[in-house]
Amino acid sequence: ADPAVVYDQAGKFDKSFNEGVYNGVKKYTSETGIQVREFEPKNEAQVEQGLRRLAKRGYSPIVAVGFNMSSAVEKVAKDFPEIHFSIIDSVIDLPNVQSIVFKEHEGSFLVGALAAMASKTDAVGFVGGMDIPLIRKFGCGYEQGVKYVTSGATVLQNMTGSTGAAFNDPTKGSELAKSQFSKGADVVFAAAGGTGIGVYQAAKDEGKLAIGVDSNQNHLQAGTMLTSMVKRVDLAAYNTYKSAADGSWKPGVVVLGLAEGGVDWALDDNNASLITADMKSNIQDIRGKIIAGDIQVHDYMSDNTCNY
Amino acid sequence: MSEAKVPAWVNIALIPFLNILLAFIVSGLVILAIGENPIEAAGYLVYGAFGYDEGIGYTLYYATNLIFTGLAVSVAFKGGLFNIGGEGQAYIGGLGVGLVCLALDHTMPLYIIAPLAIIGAAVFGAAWAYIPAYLQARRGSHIVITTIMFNFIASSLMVYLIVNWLKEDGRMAPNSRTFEENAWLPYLHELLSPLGIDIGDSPLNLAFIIALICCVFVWGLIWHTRWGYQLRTLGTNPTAARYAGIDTAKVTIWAMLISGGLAGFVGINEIMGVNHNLLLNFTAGYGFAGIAVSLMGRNHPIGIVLAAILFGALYQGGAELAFEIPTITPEIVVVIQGLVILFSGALEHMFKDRIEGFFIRRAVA
Amino acid sequence: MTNNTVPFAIELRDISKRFGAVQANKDICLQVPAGTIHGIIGENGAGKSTLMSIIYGFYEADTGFIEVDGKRVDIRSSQDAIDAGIGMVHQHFMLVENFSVLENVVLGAEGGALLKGGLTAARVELQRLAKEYSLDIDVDAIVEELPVGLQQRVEILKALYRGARILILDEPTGVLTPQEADHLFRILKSLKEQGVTVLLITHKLREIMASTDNVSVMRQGEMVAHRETQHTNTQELAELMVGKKVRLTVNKDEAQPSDVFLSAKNLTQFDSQGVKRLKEVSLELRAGEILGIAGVSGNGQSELLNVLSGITPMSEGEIQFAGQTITAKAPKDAAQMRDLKMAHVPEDRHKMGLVTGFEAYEAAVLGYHNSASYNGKILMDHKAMLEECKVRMADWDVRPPNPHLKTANFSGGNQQKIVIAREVEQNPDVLLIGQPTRGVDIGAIENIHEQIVKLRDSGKAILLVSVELDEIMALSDRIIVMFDGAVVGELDAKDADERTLGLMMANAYNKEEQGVSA
Amino acid sequence: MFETLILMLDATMRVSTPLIFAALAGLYSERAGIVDIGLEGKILGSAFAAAAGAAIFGSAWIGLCFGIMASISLAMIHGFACITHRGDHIVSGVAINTIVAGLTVTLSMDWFGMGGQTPTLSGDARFLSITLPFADALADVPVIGLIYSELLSGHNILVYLAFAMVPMTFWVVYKTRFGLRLRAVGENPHAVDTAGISVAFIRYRALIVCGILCGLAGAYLSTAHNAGFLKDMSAGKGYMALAALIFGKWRPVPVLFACLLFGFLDAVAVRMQGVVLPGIGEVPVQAIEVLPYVLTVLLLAGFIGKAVGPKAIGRPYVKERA
Ligand SMILES: Nc1ncnc2c1ncn2[C@@H]1O[C@H](COP(=O)(O)OP(=O)(O)OP(=O)(O)O)[C@@H](O)[C@H]1O
Ligand SMILES: Nc1ncnc2c1ncn2[C@@H]1O[C@H](COP(=O)(O)OP(=O)(O)OP(=O)(O)O)[C@@H](O)[C@H]1O
Ligand SMILES: [Mg+2]
Ligand SMILES: [Mg+2]
Repeated sequence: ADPAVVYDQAGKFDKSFNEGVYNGVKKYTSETGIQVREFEPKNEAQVEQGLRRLAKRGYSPIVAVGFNMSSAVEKVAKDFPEIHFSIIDSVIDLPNVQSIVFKEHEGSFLVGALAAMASKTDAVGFVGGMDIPLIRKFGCGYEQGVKYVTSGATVLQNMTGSTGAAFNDPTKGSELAKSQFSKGADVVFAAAGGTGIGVYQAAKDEGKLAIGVDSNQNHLQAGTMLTSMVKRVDLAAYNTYKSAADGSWKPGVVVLGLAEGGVDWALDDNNASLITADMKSNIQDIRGKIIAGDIQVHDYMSDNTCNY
Repeated sequence: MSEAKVPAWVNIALIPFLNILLAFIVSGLVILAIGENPIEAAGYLVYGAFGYDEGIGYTLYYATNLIFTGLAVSVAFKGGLFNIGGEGQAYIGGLGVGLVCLALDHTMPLYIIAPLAIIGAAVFGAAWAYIPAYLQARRGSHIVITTIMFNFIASSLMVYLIVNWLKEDGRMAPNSRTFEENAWLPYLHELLSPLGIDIGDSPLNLAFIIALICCVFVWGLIWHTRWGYQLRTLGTNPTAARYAGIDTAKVTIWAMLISGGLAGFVGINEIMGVNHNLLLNFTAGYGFAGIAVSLMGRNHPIGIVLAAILFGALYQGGAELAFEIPTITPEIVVVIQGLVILFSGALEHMFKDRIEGFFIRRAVA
Repeated sequence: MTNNTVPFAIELRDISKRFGAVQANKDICLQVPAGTIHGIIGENGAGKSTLMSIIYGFYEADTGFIEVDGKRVDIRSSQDAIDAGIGMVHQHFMLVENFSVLENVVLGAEGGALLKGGLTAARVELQRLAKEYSLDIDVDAIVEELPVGLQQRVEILKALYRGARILILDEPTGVLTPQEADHLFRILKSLKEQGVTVLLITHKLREIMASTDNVSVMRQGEMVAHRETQHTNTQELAELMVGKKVRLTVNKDEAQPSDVFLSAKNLTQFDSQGVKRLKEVSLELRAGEILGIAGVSGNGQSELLNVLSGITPMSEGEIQFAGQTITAKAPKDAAQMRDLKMAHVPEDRHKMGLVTGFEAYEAAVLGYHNSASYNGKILMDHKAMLEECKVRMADWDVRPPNPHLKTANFSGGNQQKIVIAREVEQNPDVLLIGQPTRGVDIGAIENIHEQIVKLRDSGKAILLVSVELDEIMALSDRIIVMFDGAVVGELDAKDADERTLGLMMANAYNKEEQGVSA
Repeated sequence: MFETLILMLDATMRVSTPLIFAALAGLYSERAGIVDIGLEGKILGSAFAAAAGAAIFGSAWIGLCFGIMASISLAMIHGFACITHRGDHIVSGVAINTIVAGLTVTLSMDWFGMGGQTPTLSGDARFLSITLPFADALADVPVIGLIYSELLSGHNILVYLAFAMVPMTFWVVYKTRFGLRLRAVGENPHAVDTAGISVAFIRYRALIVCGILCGLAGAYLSTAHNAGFLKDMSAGKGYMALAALIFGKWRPVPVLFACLLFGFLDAVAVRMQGVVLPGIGEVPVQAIEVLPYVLTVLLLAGFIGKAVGPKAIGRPYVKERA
């Protein structure tokens, strides 16, 4: 069967989460020549409708991007037990659904540590998108990383809003970043989807550093992007299609952390000049410790608190 | 002078048809401009909306919302009031539905919850219309501006309530918990399948029937009650209304209450019929689309049903179209909607004067 | 009066203008010698304002042309008229109310892209004009704060500031107090002395007699007569204005007035601008009589009807009706007055009496829509309404007798029949009736008059407002004359003749009688 | 504390800028008697056109021209409907808003294939901050230095232009012939007509000015404040500007203060998150967000003064007895 993907309402060009999946899709298509059917719903009703339409036409596996789709996927997956679904960022317990979740806290810990090393003011910022546990998980991991390097550092945290629009509000992102800069922060991590664009822009405009999220966003404002906390949704999508093609697709929960290469920090030409050899070796060291379990990063979502 | 010589079908059929035709032609040009074939696109659109059971179900599901908001706009309009607050009233109406369902779904059966939810929708929607109505009637505040403001206030209020009070702890999306199944309005396909009728799996639910009942209700109310008589008098000739001893402020307020209540019923369809939880932005512009529906439908329930189905078809067909031709976004439907409002509302005199002139000249000659 | 060597200040040739079905002006010719004051009179709707608006370029004539100072001018817009030296003071002022006098005066004649220079120049020029014509005014005052008389002065200044040599005034005294009017005429005189030509429209024959050199009469869109003022009199003008109408005779017996059904004491009403529209009007209306209210329209009759019927609240005074005392503090609205058995045929059927978008049978219950006979438990009883409407249409000879026809599509006369039938058939104790036969054909007039008398004879009271003197005299048992919002005279119908009433309506009766003829 | 305030005012300036442009745009239109709830659509349309132009030609100035042209075109549609065809102003405004909401996404999808966005703009394709002379040198001077270097310096040119537009508008509206006629035509078009001036022509010109200003507002959003177009990026700013216009009672300077107030509330809302006020507790951000709308309703209801608009507003002009 042909594979398919349903993006969430931010659309596949959100420069971040959905775009990551899109990159995976592209990669798969260019490698195998198999077209992946894409669908971008406009409203809640269309999410389910789109899933259903794809399922009816026999597309499988269908990758659903984002926790917003969990209830729709659950309904449709029940109605089409022979179709395989993979949902990213949410867990659904059905025999034909694969749930892919990430250890965002581990990746965030890494970039937090890096932020602390790069900061001259010992104050760093975090701009979250929508105020949901998932985003708090980023923030909590980040904070732990910062404190691990500089225990006395200040971590300013702001959420953009409490609705889906918070992932798509660069104006507000830029205002939030500017307010954090004015309070002394000189590195800011945006885990805010499209809102991040405004954060990076503000950093660029004010000559401060920013950290990207989800995709490798280092190229967006080369020179002031310290790094990106990559969450390899592209890999997740790519692997789903690959495994479905070779028959190794399995339902159940797939957890992708540092060890699995599901999350990481990004180093490329765009930020090479910002990362000293020292910093690099330090980070690789910390990275190793997390993978080895020497550093335990607290997962906000395990108890909905950030006590570590 | 002019009217008697113009046949009735010109006003109720020909002119709306030309308006929508022009809207479609311009939209066709847009599609052409982005390098797609408008004819092919129209084919997908029509097939998606009417070509198969499920598509029809979706069309009617969208139409349900539009019937509610279209009726809402038209009731106010009959009284000479322009209610562009349908969006906010629908939103708050949904809050009423959601609160009833959340409060009772553990303890009560559907046949108790449903009527209470309907009342909840009407009362909350009406309450949201009350303040602009009161301010218009008693203090002369322009209802258009106040209803716009109330749309924004509704939207902030709902975010506040849902995020801070109604959201389940630990849940990602800003939704309330999902209602128990006994607070779900039955889907029509579920109701009909025991009768051996298969209409495909779509979100079309009992709210559609409620919408049709509302049409009859509005029709009776406007054309067959004293109150409707007073409303129409006020809407067409306020001086005559005062001459007739009609309490214009009271009629104004009631017109808006009914209008708001009708808009609130969108919540029945969306919250109780389809989403089964209280969520953000479920109104998705239906309140504004209701303006187009009521303009197209010439403010008459039958016209509104037809216009709502037309727009419902555009929504559903548009989604289908976007699915089949990814370069065409579903927003093309929004463009068509806007063009319909432009041609049948703002530019109504452009065609009307000319066509009526033509018929008058023909009648004279 | 015609002197062919001197060109006329203004000459109209065969001007026609049609609004839809209304022929507002038909082949109008008019010659106005320079430096004269030329009066134009005519009944309401005769087409005077339309004609003046054509001269001023506000409307374009369908046919005909205009000559100014002997030269044909093409007036397509007000700017063309201004350029031709024509200025106009409209019946309804064309002022921007929240502007200062100065700003109003310079509007359209600013003399440059920036205001400053223009305003300064205007200030100087206005001072000159004020001196020359005793048109004093505070140029920095905000127009809406000025009394009406001064607002009119602003209009005149506007025209003069633009160098008008021909000044049109459309019913300028309609809104003025007698003193203000006198002042206006002094101004007009001094303008005339400066060579300005004045076209003066008015209903008031006294003013024509007092201040014009020539007068033209319009009737139903046509120019029917020209006279030199010194060779005519009010009697002749009144006849010309009204035309040779069939003398209407209504067969009616002597009235048998009995109890007072309605009495009003010192009714006073201010409009939303605070202008006093009704001035301490007192009257008594008895069972079995028709009380006629004569007067030029706009002298408070409409306000009186609206206050009596509860449509507009009174400001001061008291009404006794059906055992109730109605005051400003204890008002009754139109519906309550109806419940007390007062019916009201409004003067303007389109604005008030009907909802033209309704079908006839619906319009036929306006005001009585709550009555039990038209209503079932919940719904209105359309069948009963239709049945009744059919019967009425037959009784009152409404044509076409189709209760489903939109009210707008009936002719004026038939619309009127629908309204009158509705009110009379309620069998009210008191019927207020305004302009009952405006635009109604002779046959129908007779029928309507008969019905009114029949109602009287059944012991009801009728208050009749009409600008048609014939009608007032034919129907009324007693006549009250209103002028400027007040009752200026009362007489028995037997003593009334057209001349007396005409003079009273112009508030010139006593003066004339005493030989103080203006 | 002082520094926080300065920084908050600094943000206020940035956030208010599109409101000021748009509210002044509305001022021209509404003073001429044309109700304009289409401000929103014009801002959005211009934001898209400006970003598209800037992305294609790599110049913010070219983008600005595109934005202004798009906005003027929309204003002309409004004029065609409301002035030439005596259509309902509100219906026309709703139509324009709806069309633009759909069309911007459709076109950007086609032109850039990025789901209703334009490419991210950088360099010359954006209006960048201007540092006023001596700003850095003065930065350390107490009080004045901070005000100058943080608050006044470091904005892009459109911000300064927006503030300059206020005295400019004041001058145009109250000191020029055009302004006099503009005000007159919104109060009593009959007076204007009988003064020999074309009502339609003035109203069309007012709408052109309105279009230009909305064009600036939109271009600011997509090429100055942000670096590219996003769907629905006007996010109600047009309506907020309308509220500010009413709040400022259709007069330039009070309108400026209304915009600044609304902008300040916005800037505060960003910084109020989770702040606990003594005695009140945590203020919900939404409560601050709705303040402009609530204030406008209160004003309209006459509770805080009465907002009386131009008298002839919203009524099509027909030659008739007044
Ligand atoms: N708007 C209209 N549309 C169609 N027919 C109309 C309209 N107005 C009037 N009519 C019809 O045209 C005819 C003439 O109407 P009009 O008002 O000119 O009559 P009229 O000669 O003035 O009669 P009356 O003396 O009763 O006023 C009538 O039969 C009327 O029904
Ligand atoms: N703009 C218009 N549209 C349609 N009909 C009009 C218009 N203006 C005037 N009329 C009609 O033309 C006729 C002449 O009106 P006009 O105003 O010239 O009368 P008038 O002699 O000035 O009356 P009045 O004494 O009441 O001012 C009337 O029947 C009127 O209804
Ligand atoms: Mg007149
Ligand atoms: Mg007639």
